[in-house]
Amino acid sequence: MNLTHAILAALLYIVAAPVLAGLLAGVDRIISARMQARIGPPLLQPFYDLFKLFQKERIAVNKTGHFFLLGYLLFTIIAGVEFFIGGDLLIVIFALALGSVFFVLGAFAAGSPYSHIGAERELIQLMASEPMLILSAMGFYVATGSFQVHDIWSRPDLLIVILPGMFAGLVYVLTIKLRKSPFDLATSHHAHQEIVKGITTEFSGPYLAVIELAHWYETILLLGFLYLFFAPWPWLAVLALAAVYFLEILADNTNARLYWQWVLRSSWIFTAVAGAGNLVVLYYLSRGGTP
Amino acid sequence: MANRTVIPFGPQHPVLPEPIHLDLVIEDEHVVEAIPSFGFIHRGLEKLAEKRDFTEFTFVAERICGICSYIHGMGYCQAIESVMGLEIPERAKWLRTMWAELSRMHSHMMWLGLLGDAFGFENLFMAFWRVREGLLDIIEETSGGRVIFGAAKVGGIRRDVPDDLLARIPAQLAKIEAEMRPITDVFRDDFSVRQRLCGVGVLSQKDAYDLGAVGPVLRGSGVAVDTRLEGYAAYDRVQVEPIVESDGDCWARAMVRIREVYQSFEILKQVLPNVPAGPVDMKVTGAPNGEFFARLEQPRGEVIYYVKGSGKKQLDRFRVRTPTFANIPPLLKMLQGCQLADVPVIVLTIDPCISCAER
Amino acid sequence: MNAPVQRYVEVQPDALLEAVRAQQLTGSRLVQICCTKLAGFELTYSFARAGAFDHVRVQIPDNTVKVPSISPIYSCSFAYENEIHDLFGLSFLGLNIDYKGTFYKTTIPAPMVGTPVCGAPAPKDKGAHGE
Amino acid sequence: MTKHPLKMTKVALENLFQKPATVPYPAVRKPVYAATRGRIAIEEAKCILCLICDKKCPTGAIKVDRPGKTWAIDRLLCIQCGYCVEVCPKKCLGMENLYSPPVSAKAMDVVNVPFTPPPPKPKPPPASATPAATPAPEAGKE
Repeated sequence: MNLTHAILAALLYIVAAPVLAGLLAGVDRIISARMQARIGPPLLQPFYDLFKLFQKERIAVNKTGHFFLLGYLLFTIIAGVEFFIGGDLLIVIFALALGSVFFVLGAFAAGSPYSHIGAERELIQLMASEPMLILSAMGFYVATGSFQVHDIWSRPDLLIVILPGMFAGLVYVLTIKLRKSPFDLATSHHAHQEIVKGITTEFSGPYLAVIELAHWYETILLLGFLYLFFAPWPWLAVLALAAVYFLEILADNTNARLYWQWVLRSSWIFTAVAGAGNLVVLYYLSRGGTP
Repeated sequence: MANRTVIPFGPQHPVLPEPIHLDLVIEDEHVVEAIPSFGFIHRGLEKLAEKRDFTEFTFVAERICGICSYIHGMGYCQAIESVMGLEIPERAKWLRTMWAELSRMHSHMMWLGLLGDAFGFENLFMAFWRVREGLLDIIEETSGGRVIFGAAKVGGIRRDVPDDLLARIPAQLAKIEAEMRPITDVFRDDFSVRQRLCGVGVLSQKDAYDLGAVGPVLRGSGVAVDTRLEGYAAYDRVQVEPIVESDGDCWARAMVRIREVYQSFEILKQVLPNVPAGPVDMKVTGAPNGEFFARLEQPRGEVIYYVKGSGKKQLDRFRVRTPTFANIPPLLKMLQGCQLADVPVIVLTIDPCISCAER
Repeated sequence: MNAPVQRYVEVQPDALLEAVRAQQLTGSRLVQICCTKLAGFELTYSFARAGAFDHVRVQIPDNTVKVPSISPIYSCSFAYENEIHDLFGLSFLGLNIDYKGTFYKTTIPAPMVGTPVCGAPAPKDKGAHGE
Repeated sequence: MTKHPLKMTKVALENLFQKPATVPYPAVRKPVYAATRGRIAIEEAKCILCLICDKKCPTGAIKVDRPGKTWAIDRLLCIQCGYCVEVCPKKCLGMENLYSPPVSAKAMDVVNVPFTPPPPKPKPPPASATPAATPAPEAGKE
């Protein structure tokens, strides 16, 4: 990928990701509402919410927290850009993790106990989801011999066939990353938790919008991750992603929030069984395959 | 060593939409002690009784609480009637029973939804509230109000319900019952729900009794006390069995309420066809002179109305002991040793109505 | 009606704990404590068990007299006793959890004593003006 | 009593393919019932300014001005109990089953009453006439 292409891809991601994710959030809210037998908001409601948040008064409990939030947004965008220009998968994962750490630090910066509890919950969620993300990078490497996203998506064979466990594992932690029940410990998009969610307690108007925006960038990046499994067949990929997202919404609407212990334990077990298991099988297959 | 922190819980923070403040002493995510504070919205309603005409005070009594409103009004009237020795008409007694049960059902349904919300199950919350709408429609059609019935009156009831309407209600109730089955099954069977409720906030049978718990909290811990058995209104002529669960945890309390809703359907099946014809109120002359403690079963538990009059239009003393008030000491017991994430759920399982606890 | 007959047992303040303990021995639970301002204060402790609903009643001449707390017998009585302390200004001896007047944070101390606070004239015959 | 961990999934999927239970308020409104307590209305032609509703209103929402010949109600204070309707001797008050429209400021709804009280004492209305007949000045209730 040459430089012009890279810059174009980066710009496209920066501009299109929030639009796409916002629309997705709108669809999410309508489907959620229908599952709850409600009419639900209009499709563009997430955008209305975002613009409204940007217009709200800035009340700062602690300015440092805001700095960290910008870090969250910035590093999430960097992770996304790195991914969509076909860069190094490891850098993507680390930048994404760094972004989340900034978010946690932002919440820790305020003195409120709620904010601290929320930040601790978010850290636990990071601990639960990060191993699977790193493992998936290893899976891609073993399968394709490269950490470069560009190399991975330009391969002609369908990676889902050899990495089904990785895919399942990623879908599992996607529930954590998308903040869906039963794994919505630190924050969620449920009507009641909109105000109550711990980690964002001490942030106001525009900063909440920044968090939402960063979350949107993150969502598109994670869906991009899943896209890699189906890269040669774009239509199948779109269908699979839609199915995955629908399952996430369904899970959100049919589960209670579980304890953090449960989230951590189950996601690690799932990572170990599906992710690491897949890796081991793949490793032996590739060893056995090469003469 | 374990790190102790104090987490302030409520009332400004909307974790729990009730004006109670709990200082939670936390040791590694476990609650060691909970210290409540009240008095954020104390309204002095008991004092207000000393300046209102005793018949007019019915309106105030009905507004002690927004959810168990009807039984508050009815209990107040019952206390006054007992002091004055009034025997109200039969039709009024049966209609009171009907409304009391409708009120219990809608309160329990609301609570079940709120409990779902407390553990982050948004869909369950919406589902119960949706089904509850059907009950509110019946209430509105019969009494004119959706949550504040406005139907209580010293000496009977304020409005009659036409017989053709009474004949239509059973079909509506049957529809609601059918809609309810699948979602109450969720409470009973769903994996994630059971994870959050079973074994959480256990209150032993002895503690429940000794600490003066009432209503579903007491029955959830295996004590069969139900004030409806005392047979006020028309309860002496319908079949009422106390609903008892033995586990004493949050799940048991939820089960008690679910089964009570179904029990209310059964009670209404006995009540509706048996409402006798006749007048619904009687003329009340004079003023109460004497005292009486009336006990009724509210959705939240046993409630006490004390009325003392000395032959004047204004009462000397009116007191109501709401079930939430009696359930506070057991709540503090339940909270000890629970996880932080369980606090909203446990607080909710006493069905707190702090506003009505602070008359 | 199959409601039990309500019995009132009038006791002296120093015999209160004894009467309450007698109730506990019968296996009753504490239903409520009610304070009424008459010439003095009338405290009614209600107890219920299957088929019985009893009231133990004491007269407290004025709020300088300390009332023995029944919280050693019924530990849940702290809620009622703190309430009575905050609304009527009575003090209790030996309270297990004493809020020291912060249970209800009212603007007027002991608002339930004396004339109605809302502005309407009180019934004339009540000689109960705020202490 | 079988354990079925996915009960809610069935409910959610059923809901997804059914008509929503909610209505797009305020474009569509729920039907009201004949008994619904909505708002107090007055037939001013029948009113005799007897002040009973003013005296009996539990929240003091109704203010009747005899010399000024007006009947007024504070819609935000009114609790829709319908007590005034019950006590009105001329049955000129009624409970409409429509709700009061939303307002952005507190205001009294004032109605001019055409009734002219006869110069001597007006004929006392039947029920609890004594307090109403005495032309009490605006009782400062609260």
